[in-house]
Amino acid sequence: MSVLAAETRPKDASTSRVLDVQGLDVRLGRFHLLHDVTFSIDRGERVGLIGESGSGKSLTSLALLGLLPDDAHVSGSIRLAGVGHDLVGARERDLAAIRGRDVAMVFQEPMTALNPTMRVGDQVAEVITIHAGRGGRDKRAARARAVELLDQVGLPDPGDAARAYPHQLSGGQRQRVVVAIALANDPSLLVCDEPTTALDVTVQARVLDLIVRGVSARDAALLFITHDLSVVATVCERVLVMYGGRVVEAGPVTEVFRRPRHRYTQGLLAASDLDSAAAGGRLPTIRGTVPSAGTFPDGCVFRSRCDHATEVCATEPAWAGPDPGNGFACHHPAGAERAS
Amino acid sequence: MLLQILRRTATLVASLVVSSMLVFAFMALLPGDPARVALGVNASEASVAQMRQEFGLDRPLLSQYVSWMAGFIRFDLGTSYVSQVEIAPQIIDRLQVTMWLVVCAMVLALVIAVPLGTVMALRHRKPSGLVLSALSQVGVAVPAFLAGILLITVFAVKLQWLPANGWTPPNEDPVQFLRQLILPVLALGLVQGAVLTRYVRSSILDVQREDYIRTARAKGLGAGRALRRHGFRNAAIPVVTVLALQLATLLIGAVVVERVFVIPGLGSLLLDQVANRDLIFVQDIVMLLVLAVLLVNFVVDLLYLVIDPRLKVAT
Amino acid sequence: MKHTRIGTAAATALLLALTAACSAGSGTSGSGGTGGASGGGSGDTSLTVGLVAEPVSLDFTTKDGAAIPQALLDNVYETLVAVDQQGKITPSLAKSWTVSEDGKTYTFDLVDNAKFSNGQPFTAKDAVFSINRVKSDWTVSLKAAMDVVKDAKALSDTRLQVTLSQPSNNWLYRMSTRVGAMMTEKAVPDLATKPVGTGPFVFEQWRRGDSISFKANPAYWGTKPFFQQVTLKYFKDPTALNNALLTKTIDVIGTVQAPESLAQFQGNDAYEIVEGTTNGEVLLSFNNGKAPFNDLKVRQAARYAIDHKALMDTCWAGHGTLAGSMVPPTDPWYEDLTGLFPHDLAKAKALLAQTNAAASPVRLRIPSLPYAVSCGQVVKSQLEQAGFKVALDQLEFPAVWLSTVFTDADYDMSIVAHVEPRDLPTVFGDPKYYTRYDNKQLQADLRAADSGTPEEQVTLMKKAAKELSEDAAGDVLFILPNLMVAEKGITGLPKNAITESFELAGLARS
Amino acid sequence: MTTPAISVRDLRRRYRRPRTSVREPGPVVEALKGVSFEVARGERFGIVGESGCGKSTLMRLLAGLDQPTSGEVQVEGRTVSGLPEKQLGFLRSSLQLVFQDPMGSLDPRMRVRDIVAEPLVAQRLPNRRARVAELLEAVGLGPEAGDRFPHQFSGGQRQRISIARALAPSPSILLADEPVSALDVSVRAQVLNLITDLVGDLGLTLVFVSHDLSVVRHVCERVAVMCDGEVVETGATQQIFADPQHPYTQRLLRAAPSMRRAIAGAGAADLVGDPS
Amino acid sequence: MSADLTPRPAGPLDGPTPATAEATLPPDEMPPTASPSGARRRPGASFFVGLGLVGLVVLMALVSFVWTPHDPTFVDASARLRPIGDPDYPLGTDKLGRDVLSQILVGARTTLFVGLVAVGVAGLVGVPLGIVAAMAPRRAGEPLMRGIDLLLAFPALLLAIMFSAVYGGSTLVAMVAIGIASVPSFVRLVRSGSLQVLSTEYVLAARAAGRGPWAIGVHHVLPNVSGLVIVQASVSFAIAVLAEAALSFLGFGTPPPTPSWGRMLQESQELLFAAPRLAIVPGIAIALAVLGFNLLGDGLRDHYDPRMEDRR
Repeated sequence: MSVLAAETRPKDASTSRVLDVQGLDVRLGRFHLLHDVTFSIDRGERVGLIGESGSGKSLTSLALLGLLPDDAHVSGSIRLAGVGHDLVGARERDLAAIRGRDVAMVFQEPMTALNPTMRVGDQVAEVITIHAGRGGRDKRAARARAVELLDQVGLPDPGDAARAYPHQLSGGQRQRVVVAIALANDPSLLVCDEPTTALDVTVQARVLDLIVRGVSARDAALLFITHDLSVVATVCERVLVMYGGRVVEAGPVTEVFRRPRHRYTQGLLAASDLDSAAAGGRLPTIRGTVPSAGTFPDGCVFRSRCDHATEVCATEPAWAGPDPGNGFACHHPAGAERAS
Repeated sequence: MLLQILRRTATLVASLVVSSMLVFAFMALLPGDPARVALGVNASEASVAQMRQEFGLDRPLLSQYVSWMAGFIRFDLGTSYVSQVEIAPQIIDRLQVTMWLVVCAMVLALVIAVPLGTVMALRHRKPSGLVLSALSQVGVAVPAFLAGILLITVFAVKLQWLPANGWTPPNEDPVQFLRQLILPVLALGLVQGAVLTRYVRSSILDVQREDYIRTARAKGLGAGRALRRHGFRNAAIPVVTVLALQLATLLIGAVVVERVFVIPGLGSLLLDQVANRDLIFVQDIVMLLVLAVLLVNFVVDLLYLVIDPRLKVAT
Repeated sequence: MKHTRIGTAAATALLLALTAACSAGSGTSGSGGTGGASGGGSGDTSLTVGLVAEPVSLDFTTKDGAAIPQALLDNVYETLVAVDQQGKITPSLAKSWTVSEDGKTYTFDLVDNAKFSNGQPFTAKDAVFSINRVKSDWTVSLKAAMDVVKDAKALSDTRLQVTLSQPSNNWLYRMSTRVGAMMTEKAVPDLATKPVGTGPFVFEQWRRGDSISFKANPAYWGTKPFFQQVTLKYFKDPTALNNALLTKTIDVIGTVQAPESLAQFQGNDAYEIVEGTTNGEVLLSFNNGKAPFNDLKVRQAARYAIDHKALMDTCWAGHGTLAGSMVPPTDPWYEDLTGLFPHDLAKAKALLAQTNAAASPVRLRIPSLPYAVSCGQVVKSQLEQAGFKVALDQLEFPAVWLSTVFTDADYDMSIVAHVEPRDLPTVFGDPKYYTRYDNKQLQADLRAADSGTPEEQVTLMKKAAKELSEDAAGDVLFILPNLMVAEKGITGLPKNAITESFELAGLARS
Repeated sequence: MTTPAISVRDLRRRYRRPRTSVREPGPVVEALKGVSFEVARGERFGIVGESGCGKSTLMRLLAGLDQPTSGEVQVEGRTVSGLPEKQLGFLRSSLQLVFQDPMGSLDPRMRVRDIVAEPLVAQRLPNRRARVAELLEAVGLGPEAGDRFPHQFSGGQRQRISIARALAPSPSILLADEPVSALDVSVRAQVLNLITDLVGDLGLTLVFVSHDLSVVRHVCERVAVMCDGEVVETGATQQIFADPQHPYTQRLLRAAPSMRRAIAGAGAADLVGDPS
Repeated sequence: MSADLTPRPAGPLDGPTPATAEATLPPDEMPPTASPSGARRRPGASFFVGLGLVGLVVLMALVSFVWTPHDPTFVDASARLRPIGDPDYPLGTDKLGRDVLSQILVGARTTLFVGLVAVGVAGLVGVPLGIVAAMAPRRAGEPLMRGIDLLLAFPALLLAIMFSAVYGGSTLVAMVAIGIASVPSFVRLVRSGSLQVLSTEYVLAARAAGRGPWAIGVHHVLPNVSGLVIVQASVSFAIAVLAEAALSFLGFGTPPPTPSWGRMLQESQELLFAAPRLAIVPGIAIALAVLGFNLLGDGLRDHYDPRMEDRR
């Protein structure tokens, strides 16, 4: 059992908010891919972002790291604790200084996320030296620290592993290396984009465990992006449900998954709840197919597939809830009819 | 690793054997009697026959092949039918000339292609990148000899800055050597550079799409540094292949530029000996070229083992 | 009597892009003399001449090709007798000579102060050795010129006597060519790489594929040459040759290969153009041995169909001489026979109509030489206007053309320049020659011309030339001009190129 | 009828990797180490395992697309293994496949009609046009879908096309290899419903391969758990899920995140936690 | 020159240069135009410029069959070296008095012929071999590929010179040689493309449907590598045109009297100062044709999106 020792850096203690995203809007060419995305994450909080293809969940993660394509039009604001400026519209140099230090990311595909021609240890050490500043660029120290990190993420023989090339490691081991890179500088925010989708169930379990313990030890904020509801439920405390480039529902995991309000969330939960359906019997479904990115209907993005849609759904539903982190945007929310 | 090297060496040897047979068989097909060509038009049949015997042309093909190969392996390339001079030193002299030309041109091509191709890839959707890309396409479309003729017209004949043609060995007159080298190297290098630029561009574009570049940027490397530290080594693999092939094929391919600039290179030597039907000479040159191409490819293969650790199968 | 060579004569400006086998540039570091920019100052005593075809070897006793004597004869090697610009035989190493009454015994008085460049004096013994060696060791076909010699002996160090088996006008003439080159026995082993002669220049270095350089012979017995250093630089490409002169890499274009390009030197004060004539008859040859050109009417139709003036204007930019026969203007038996077959399309069509030659295409198989390619296209176009069907076929020269046309006579028409001096007997006197022309009367006349008095020779040769022209055995398109361009101030360039050599000794810079 | 739909006896498949050392021959990889099981007619049989466990190799052997090193595969009583392609006509009409990748399993250059008709063409079956329309109808696509190309459809629709193709020669056995793994969750239910409906309506035998335990649990009556080239446990689905015997099965079940357990308070650590 | 004859190896080098795909953007988040593979992208500017230039060459060739201002081989001593803009000869005449415009028009045929022969040989030999090499068992496929690699050792120019020497100089012979020299790039490209196709599930499905190897090769592999082949053909076409020019310069190209741009360029050399137009006109023609085919190739590459591995 490895304890991920975090070298806690003095952070702005006045507020526990790590990430604050306000009205994030992304357009690429004629496609409007993200609409008014607003959410925030506090220190030590683990937030899940659920969405199917085209929902804009990966785009959101890239926006957080300032890695959107050059020709994307971004508006809104992304503030990160400890960073004095808005990430939206920031210069590439400033963003580069933040990436890997204040915010780090774990991507989906461990097989291709590492440079095939560079030793694993060097790839870990690199992220340390990049952000070490002029004084701290001691290669040897960085390498030693890299081995230490590889040990912490549970690679057997971390010394040997550091000298290995990526192709010599299995998928799960590679993803551990990626996690080690992400955690190397004790970021205040870790973004994971489908980090275990490509992995086997048993490997997934260990990587999830690793991520959760890694962020807990650092008291870091986690944004965990996935399409798998049960993974979110297992890992996160709070959840954001995205569909068609919007956040359609948000709240504590137990709340949202027990009592979904948005019709999409409701349908999604029903369709994926194989446990409660009769074996071999029919499953509840959402009709139609997920439109491709940027081609969702206006008004309520879900209305083209929603059984409850009426004319009013052609207008954009307002956010119903106490704050952006709690509530939903639906004209005909579930639970309402029960109440009525 | 050792296995990989052995395997490639075996392939190299097999390729050499097969290609030597091809070369020899091809020579046997050449029309025109070498003895007749060597003796001139009015030689009597008797003297032609005598010459054929002297050349060994009357022996069975197999024995001709065997003795040729036996000599070749000892780098005893034999004696020219026509000039009756040892062949090996002549080829070496010409090879030196061509190597100067080709190597300088390739260096120039690289100096042009790597920065330009990178800029074109990084700005592939911006106007500056598109303009450069269009320019490189035009460069690819210009026949090298036309480029040579234009260079001569402008810089030698009109401006009189540099000699129009000729060749002086570097040890004889270094200044004249350099002055004479500039235009042919430009003609060859610019065109090769345009070709290479396209490869560098496409290779870097490919690499830029790789996930590990995204990882590098997520680590906090700027786009340029990410490319330098993680992209170039990977992008180099296909570019090295083209470079090696260009280098090898230019040994003969430079002949057109050699013609324009009156440079006594290997390509010109080959053309002359083909015309002379100096069969053994031609065989030797062609075989050496094939050897050069195969060796270059062999070295490139080994180079890959160094560049790309994935090819070194873990033990 | 067959010692004419074809086409390969670079001395007469033939554009044999591919003939010369240039070999490796020797990496040996010679002493200077690279023929770089000579600047053109009048005090400068080095000269670079741009030429076309590079020798394949320096040994013309075993290697054919005109490039070797072009470089070496009269410069390094000398002969007993020489030929002047008008085609007259003049003294050289032989001060004088006498011929016996029966025309079979020649007695030569030799100069007494000539020395080989290795230091040995030149004596009659060397002359005997040289003459005998032609018969014994030479392998090139030209050696046949010595077949007529029965005996050669040294009467003293300066007196040589040669006895022929039968009288021959031709023999003495041939003694002015490479066959008559005087060599020393000591130098024979290195003929191919180190020529040693008595000439005004000493061979210095051969950079294969590039140039041959000479330096002046300090011990020369005759008038010492002006230039101390001469380089012959070889260019395969006419444009490169021109550029070399324009950029002062060379001082003289020894043979202009592309007459069209003369335009850029004309009217330019920095250059001087020399124009004269050569021995090179550009012959449209017919295969007289088989249909359709075994039919006189077809041959005549072809001759009438050719507009020689227009042809020379288009393919040789109007330079050259129209002769109408196989005799160049510098031969003693020259006659202008252009009037025999004036351009007359109507006659050509009429003659052709009497035959069925127009039914199928005739094969015009030309060697891949620039003049042949360009004249071939004109000839094809002109013949087609007269009703011929012509299939133009370009054969690689020399290898393929030699075996197909020259050896196998597998052709109907060809175009090639016969550049050997006095080559009429070779081309048409031998029925086995590729022209396949068999005319017994002509053959008898030619034999008589060789053995008769010089006057008889002229009369009989004139008769033969006219007979050939009338019989349309071939069509001489034009006589190649001798075209040279030199930097202003270079003097002594020979106007006519009618010998095998490119004589450098008379050149000077004013 | 007692003849099982599929019977597999001691199936082994070895591959030899390219040699990596000068002296030793290439290492041998045993993809299957003696697998035996039977699938009864009309049964919905699941095969569960992680990547590299040999389930893909098993699928290829069942479909006669590869030859076993030893052992035997029988489909409806007839031996499949060891037969040359020419003698496999019966198998091609009785057993069909549905794949995971909704894009990669359809030739992008073929029209949907031709894709669906391919088994009919290959087996020289008649009435192609009518049959294709019928099949498209059956999987919930309009007949006009036949004129279009695969890329004009969404993932779920493409999987329907795949199913239509598999059903074309009226097979009695359907082999489904991770048919819903690449689909969006909201679409997955539609395709699962379609498969179960068709299997029920047509009385097919279904072999369903998946790494997703919940899907297998929902679809299949009986399940085989594979690990490292072996079947470690076979049994009725309910029984295995309720009371796994083999340690690997136990580990697998625990590692799979479940909404219920999560809402009940299970965290990531509980997926790996040592039971001991 | 050389450059023109340098083999362009297939594979990653000829890799696509899509204009819209962006490294950082996850595919399922991309807008539909840029997304699904198999979908053809809207061709870009280079495609249309290339198509226009190639179309021009084809048009000139077609026009030359029915009309040229003059007989392109007719020698007219009275009309030598007319300048551009002459009322009878819009592009002037050469030293033999032949009309340059007519030669350019008919030369377009030669250019197309040259490309078609070279690409035809390379394609007809290379495509089937590539597919066979991919489909054959390793034991047969490997030696085949080694043999193909061996061909790479004979550079195009060398092969063309040797072929011309053996079989006589003609356009056909030279271009067959260029075609043979291009075979390896076709084989390698088609093989790697075929291997990708063969590893897809639709091929597995076809096998399960009962399709034999023949049918799979013809109905699945061939159509799916055709995009790659067309792109490579376009690039090879350009190489062949350049090669013809280089060979003509060396005297191994199109023999007279057939008009050819390469030979026009070669013949114009001696008159470079007297009549530079004679070099400029065919020079521009060659450069535009090569540019056209290269741009067309680039455009098609984007259009076909041959990155089959992108398919998810």
